[in-house]
Amino acid sequence: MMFHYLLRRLFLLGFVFVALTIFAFSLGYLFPGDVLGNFTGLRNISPAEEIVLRQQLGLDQSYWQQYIYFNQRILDGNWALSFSSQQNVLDEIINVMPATLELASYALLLSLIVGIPLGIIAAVRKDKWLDKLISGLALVGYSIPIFWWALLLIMVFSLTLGWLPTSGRLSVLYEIPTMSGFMLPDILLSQVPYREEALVDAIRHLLLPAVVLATYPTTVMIRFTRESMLDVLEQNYIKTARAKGLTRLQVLYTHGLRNALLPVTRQVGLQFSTLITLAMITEVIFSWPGIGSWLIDGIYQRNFPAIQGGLLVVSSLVIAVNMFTEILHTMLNPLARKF
Amino acid sequence: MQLLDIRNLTLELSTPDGMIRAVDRVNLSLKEGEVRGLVGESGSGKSLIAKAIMGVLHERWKVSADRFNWCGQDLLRLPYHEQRRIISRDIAMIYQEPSRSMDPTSPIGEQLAEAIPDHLLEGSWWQRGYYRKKRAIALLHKVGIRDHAAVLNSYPYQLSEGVCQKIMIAMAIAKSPKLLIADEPTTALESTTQAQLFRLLASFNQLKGTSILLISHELETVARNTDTLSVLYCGQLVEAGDTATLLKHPLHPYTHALIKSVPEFQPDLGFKQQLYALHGSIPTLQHLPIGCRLGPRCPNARKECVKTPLFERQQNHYFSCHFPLSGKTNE
Amino acid sequence: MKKLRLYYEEYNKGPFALLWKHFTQQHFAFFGFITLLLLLLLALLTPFLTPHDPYLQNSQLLLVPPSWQNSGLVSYPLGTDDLGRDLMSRLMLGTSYTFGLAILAVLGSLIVGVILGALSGMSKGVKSSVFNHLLDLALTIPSLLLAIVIVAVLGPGLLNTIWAIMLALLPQFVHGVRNAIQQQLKQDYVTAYRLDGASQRQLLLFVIFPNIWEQLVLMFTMALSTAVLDVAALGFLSIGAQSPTAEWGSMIADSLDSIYLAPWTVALPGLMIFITVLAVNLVGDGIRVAMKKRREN
Amino acid sequence: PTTRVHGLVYCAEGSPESFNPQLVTSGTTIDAISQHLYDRLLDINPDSGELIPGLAQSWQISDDGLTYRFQLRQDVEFHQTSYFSPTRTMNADDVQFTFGRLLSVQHPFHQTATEYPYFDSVEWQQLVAKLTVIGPYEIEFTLSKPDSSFLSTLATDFAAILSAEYGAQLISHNTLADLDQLPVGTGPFLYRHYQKDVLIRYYRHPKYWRQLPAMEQLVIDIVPDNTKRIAKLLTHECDVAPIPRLAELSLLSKRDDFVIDAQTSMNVGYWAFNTRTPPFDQVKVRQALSYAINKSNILQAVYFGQAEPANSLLPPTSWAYDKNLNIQRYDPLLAKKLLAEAGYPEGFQMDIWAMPVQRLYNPNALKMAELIQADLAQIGVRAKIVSYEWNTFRRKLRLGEHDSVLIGWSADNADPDNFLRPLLSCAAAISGSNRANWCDENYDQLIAKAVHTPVLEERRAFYQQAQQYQAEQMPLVPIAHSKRFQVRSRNISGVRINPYGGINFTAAGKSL
Amino acid sequence: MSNLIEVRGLSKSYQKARGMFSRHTVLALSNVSFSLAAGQTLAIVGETGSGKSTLAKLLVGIEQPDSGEILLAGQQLNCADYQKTNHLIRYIFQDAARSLDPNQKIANILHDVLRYSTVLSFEQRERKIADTLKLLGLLNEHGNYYPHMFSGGQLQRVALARALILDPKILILDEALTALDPSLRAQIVNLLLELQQKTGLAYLLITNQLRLVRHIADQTLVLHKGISLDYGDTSAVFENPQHEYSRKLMKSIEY
Ligand SMILES: Nc1ncnc2c1ncn2[C@@H]1O[C@H](COP(=O)(O)OP(=O)(O)OP(=O)(O)O)[C@@H](O)[C@H]1O
Ligand SMILES: Nc1ncnc2c1ncn2[C@@H]1O[C@H](COP(=O)(O)OP(=O)(O)OP(=O)(O)O)[C@@H](O)[C@H]1O
Ligand SMILES: [Mg+2]
Ligand SMILES: [Mg+2]
Repeated sequence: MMFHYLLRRLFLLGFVFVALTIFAFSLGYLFPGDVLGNFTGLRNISPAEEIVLRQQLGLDQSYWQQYIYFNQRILDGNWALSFSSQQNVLDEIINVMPATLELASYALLLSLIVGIPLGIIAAVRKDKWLDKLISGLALVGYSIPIFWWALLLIMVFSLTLGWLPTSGRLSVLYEIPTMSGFMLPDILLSQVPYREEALVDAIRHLLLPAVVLATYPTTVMIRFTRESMLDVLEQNYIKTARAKGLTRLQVLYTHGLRNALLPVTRQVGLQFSTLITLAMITEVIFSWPGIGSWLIDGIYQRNFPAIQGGLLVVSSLVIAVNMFTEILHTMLNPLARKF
Repeated sequence: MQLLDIRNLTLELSTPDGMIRAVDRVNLSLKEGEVRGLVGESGSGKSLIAKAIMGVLHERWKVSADRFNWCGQDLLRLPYHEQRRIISRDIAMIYQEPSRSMDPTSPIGEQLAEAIPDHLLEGSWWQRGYYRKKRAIALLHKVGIRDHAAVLNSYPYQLSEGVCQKIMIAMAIAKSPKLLIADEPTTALESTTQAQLFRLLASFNQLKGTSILLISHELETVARNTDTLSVLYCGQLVEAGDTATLLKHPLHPYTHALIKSVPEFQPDLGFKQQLYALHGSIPTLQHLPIGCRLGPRCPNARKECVKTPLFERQQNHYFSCHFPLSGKTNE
Repeated sequence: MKKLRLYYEEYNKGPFALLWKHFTQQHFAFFGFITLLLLLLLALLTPFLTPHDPYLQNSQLLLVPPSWQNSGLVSYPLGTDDLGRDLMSRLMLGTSYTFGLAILAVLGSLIVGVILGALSGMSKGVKSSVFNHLLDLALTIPSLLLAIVIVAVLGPGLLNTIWAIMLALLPQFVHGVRNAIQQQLKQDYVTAYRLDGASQRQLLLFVIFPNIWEQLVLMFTMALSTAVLDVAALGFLSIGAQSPTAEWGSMIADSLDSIYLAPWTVALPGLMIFITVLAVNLVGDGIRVAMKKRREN
Repeated sequence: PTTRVHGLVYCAEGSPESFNPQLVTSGTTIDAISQHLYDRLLDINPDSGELIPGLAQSWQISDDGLTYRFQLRQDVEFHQTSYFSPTRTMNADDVQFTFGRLLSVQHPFHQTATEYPYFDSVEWQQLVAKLTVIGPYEIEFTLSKPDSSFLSTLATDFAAILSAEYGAQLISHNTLADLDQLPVGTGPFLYRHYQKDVLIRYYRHPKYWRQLPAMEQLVIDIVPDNTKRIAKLLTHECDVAPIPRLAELSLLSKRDDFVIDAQTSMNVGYWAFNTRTPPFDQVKVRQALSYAINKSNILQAVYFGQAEPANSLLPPTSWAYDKNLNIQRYDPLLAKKLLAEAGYPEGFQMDIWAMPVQRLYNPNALKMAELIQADLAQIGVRAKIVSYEWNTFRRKLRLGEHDSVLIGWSADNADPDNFLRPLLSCAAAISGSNRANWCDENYDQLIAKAVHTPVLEERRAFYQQAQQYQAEQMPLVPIAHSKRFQVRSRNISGVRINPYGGINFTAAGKSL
Repeated sequence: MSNLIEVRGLSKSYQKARGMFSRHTVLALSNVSFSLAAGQTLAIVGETGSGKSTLAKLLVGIEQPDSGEILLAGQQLNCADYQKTNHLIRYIFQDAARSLDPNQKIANILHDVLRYSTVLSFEQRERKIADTLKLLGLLNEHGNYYPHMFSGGQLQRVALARALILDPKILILDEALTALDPSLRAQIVNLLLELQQKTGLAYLLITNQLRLVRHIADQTLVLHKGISLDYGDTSAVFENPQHEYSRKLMKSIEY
């Protein structure tokens, strides 16, 4: 049964990827400018080169054939060149992706650590002042435009109080060799004499962007967990458990949490797409050198190969995360295993 | 000895449109080893009373009673923890919908084990797990489930309603309660399984002396399986007494109608003959009539019925009606 | 007979009236509703209400602070921006851009979503499931990324990003409508109508839609808050509205340069976005709670 | 806290285009690379504007003004980096290698660059006839005609001396392009690391021939956004930042942990019309547009009063400035009349290209464009504001796709030629720095004559004529000469602004 | 006497997907035959999942049988031709509350029924609705109510009104009486009996309440796992069940 389920998911994944690549492929034609340039990222192609390239890309053949070539290039890692830097887009993405992932994962972690307990507390204390406070704050956080919120925090914590830096991942004076691309592990792995100092500095740099980025998902988590928990607390089996003689905490822990958090795991996956969108804005504001600011630069520069590549990678990532949380959800949830 | 003695239990719910009195001054008592039936139409507050006894009513409900004695102790006046301790030790309940009363995400074994209190287990604490499991298996056998291994490892949705109901019973008897409340234990089941279940309950009553409060809206099932009977209508207790006497000589018009409307109690009713029925319909909680709630439907209602009748007694037979059907039989 | 009627009307209301009653009982939600109405009115009537021309530059009055500050002017209650344009007029005009266009985008998306959702909801089989998976794909592409792709194809501009937002919102509508319809199709009363001889079309129009419109309104509010935030975010990133358009997000971006000298030029547009989104969310939450309450009773 | 004391962060407004000054004209690139990585044969004394010895210890000019002979220092070490280890000190071969690239098509590196914009705009290839190595430390330039600006050109930041040995290594590895990307020079700092749009990291050149720099590390932090640059300064993430927005100077001057350095600077911000596309090929139209804009308004709103209105390309401080130039009036009525005369009584539709970056000469082109847009609307001209990302912007500009553009120029030396030739000459129209694409015989002759006479008075006369002519023809509307500002934390010492562009951190020190 | 309904060898099986590739077949009904004449009541009894509802669905044409035939008043039943079969056979749902659109007033619902399946004018429809409501002991004013304003027994009447407004010959009651309280159930049963007497309506009663069956059904059909075990006059089936399962079932009420 599990095997069938996984097989079906895999099939679905394949289908979605095919659709995605078709979309990405068609962008080569949709983007303004020359198709050849959009597919290769080359500028000022000489007529002689053009003939060779057309041959390679199969531009003289059917769209279907071109699409197959396109996929081959994708799989070979032979992606188009970025218009602005004339480097392989894939390499650039690999360069910037870790920064985004690092920021997003800390933010996600923060939102889970803060959001879920607050949501549970609000549900347990329903209609008490604590619930009203938490729900109110969550609504505010849910409604605040992220870029404005970021500016407010910068104004307060960086410019007025001078506690935290405004941009980047690390003070530029620290030179940390890149290994994983993730800053904190890189610092820990590095041999530089100023390691502790750099670590503190990196955390200070991380603080504001992570808080800003975590705000929305946290509020979503609070609201969702609260709803889910309230739903569960209404259920008959909670009453049964109480009648069995379990204490409130025991009931909450053994029967409440598991049932309430199951839909939350699903929600994490669904939130990921939003998280990436917000990360892009956050990165621009905090000059965080991730894929978001890279893509936004890409649009300013009309860097079509970059946009195409970014679309592929980011969407694949989101799809993969979605799929992963769904499978996780199924593994954890006996009900979802009922096929 | 009186196990449960409740006097004038009132359950109220405050809504934006005012207080709603779902259960209005109900008396209920239960002796040790007694099997009492509680019947009434759907929505008459039977489950509410059961939940009030269990203390698992939602906080929005206001519970008040002149007396709420359990083994001589007034539960309502005990501190919360004490109250919970006593209830969870002595009273168990089987809910209306078995499959919805079990945690869908945890296996049966776990849920059953949870219901076994520590003090009933022998051995030292490190042996608890083992004994707990053993006892869980024994419980399953007791309620007539042979295939314990498969059942312990399955989730509620994998089992049929009948099996779920049996497991509910197993959980309920796990702590050897003094009182077992069975809230419509058979509505979800087929008639063949129903009979089985009642036999099971009866055996507990006889072997262990467990008192049972059997709740149902079907008079015929209750009548067959109980010693005493209380009849509810719209949150008011209309009649209580010995099952046999009550069926034979109902004093309240509602009980009378109830009995007459069931073909089973009318052996000489002709085929396709009209049944006896009260006219009108049951009022909703939002617009209950004042006084006797049966008033508008009652064939012998008079002006006095706008005052709630007192609970009167004729030997062991209680009723609340200004104009009781003076002891005439149904025949 | 008359009497009986009175007796019932006092407490028995139609489903909509009940919903409205439960809704108005929540003060915050009602307050949000009023705010939304005001904003809507503002968006429609801006041309007649602005005290100054929102695009008129006045080099004599650069960065005048709001009137509650010492150096503020009464005729410029919220001050001016770095080109001497009246901030209040611009904010008012911004209502019709940020809020008004967001509403249009959501409405457009909703209409298309309802049509597609109805088509896919009423049909079954492989076609419907392929369609569903394509929607899943569309749902996974982050909305900003989609906007970037569309802007790359069509070029920047407020209108193009409106397309992007519509497209980004579409999948959730189609999904939502489809689910709601399928939920309805399972209901006994729909089968009952079928048995009464209703056609598919009649079923959809007279039975299903009246029963899902609240869900549609709920979806609408949720999408509206996203749309307002998206319009503003895209304006802020200069992908959407281009300066000098008085769109709130791009006003913030424009005024970023003056943030140290004239913080109000950044704070006020942000506050407007915040209030708008908050009001929308309050209404959405209110409807949700009201629906729940109605179901409970 | 070790690193923070020994490193200095300079927040630059943009990324360098190349690491070889020969290939660029942009002030941003020059600021980021020239003075740190390279030395020149001659330097300019920033106070007096005089030429002083650099890598050349001494020099002689022949009487006919055609040959220049330089004697070089012998103790100058090139940088040792991860990609190059020098085996010898600097000598005449390096000088020949450096300038040979510009002059000779046979030079192996000549073809690796498509153009040498600054040298092309001063027509160096025609000017320098021959370059001869006399001895290991002696070299001679032979000119085809006398040119009074020749030495100034050698002292500009563009005339950086490269390593011939490094060139040879690149040839043997066949990685010619690295010459301009992985720099080797003799300057006070050596290249360590560059990440586009993020930062450049320099380390101290331990064998620098002058006084060793005090700082171990110099980081150029690239922050194109003005607001962010100020923010970084305020949070002390930057030690020094150029071009603070003039509006914020008052804010910064209130804080005692910052010092503002100001310097009148040789620059001009202007609005150029693409004179190749109609209707801007008509003088009347150009004049009309110039009368239509309210300059004092712009100066107030964009420069916050920290700039002088420009009548000519030359700033008033220049010795060749024409004081008799008419002051440009704001006269919409006249503008309308002129438009009507030109055949556009109803106005027309046009684009204003506004550069997306902040530069000294124009701190906010978009805002300026909005102001101009509003002004033009008064005379019926409907303007659309266009902006692209900076590199794209310049590429498209070069292709001449614009109607008009708001841009500017910062001079690299004190010579008036440095304004008049690169901005409006025919040669510059080809090399791309002439944004008006204006090519006028008269004008070109005037500035050519000026260069060929060594007599100062005569030169001034020619230059003044050229300015008059430009004011008449109006291929571009000069808007402002802005002051150059720079902000630094108070704990930073030894950093000065150079009026001729470039910034030097050799003497910079930092205390906590 | 001609039979209103004649069912011969009816079978129906469902495909249930199990995972992506495997399916299994549930035989919900196999080879069931019976007939029903005007004025008669046929009760169908059986445990959960025995195919009772499936049978009902086949009869009203919601589902199509795999094999076998259904003759309605001598005519072959055509699936989904509701406008025609409507006037012959009507279906009453188990839960009256859920079979009424919560957003429509009762009068509206009744109007719709007439609009879809008849060609009556508005006035005629009004009159018909008034008549029907009266027949079921409801007031004309009730037409202006929404379903949620009714109590359980009234709702069942409304559902009956909806079915009877088309003057059908047969009524299928799929557990329609199960959820009702005894006092209300008696009311409805009386109503049904009365209608049968007056109009010769035939009922197909699907229920688990054997006592009720005994009281009102002329014939009884015992279903078990889709197979018809016993079929015949009620008294015969009750007194003398042929199959083991039926015997067990009958015994359970005696207990
Ligand atoms: N949480 C609640 N909120 C409002 N009303 C409630 C709530 N719970 C129960 N009620 C009302 O209280 C009344 C009594 O309910 P209860 O569940 O006790 O009925 P019951 O007699 O058990 O009926 P059934 O036979 O259907 O189980 C019902 O009318 C019901 O509508
Ligand atoms: N749409 C369907 N798809 C697949 N299987 C179905 C479907 N409808 C019914 N079945 C199956 O057919 C069998 C008979 O179902 P049916 O609903 O007719 O039983 P029933 O006798 O009405 O039971 P109940 O007393 O619970 O209503 C069951 O095993 C059921 O699982
Ligand atoms: Mg109940
Ligand atoms: Mg059924």
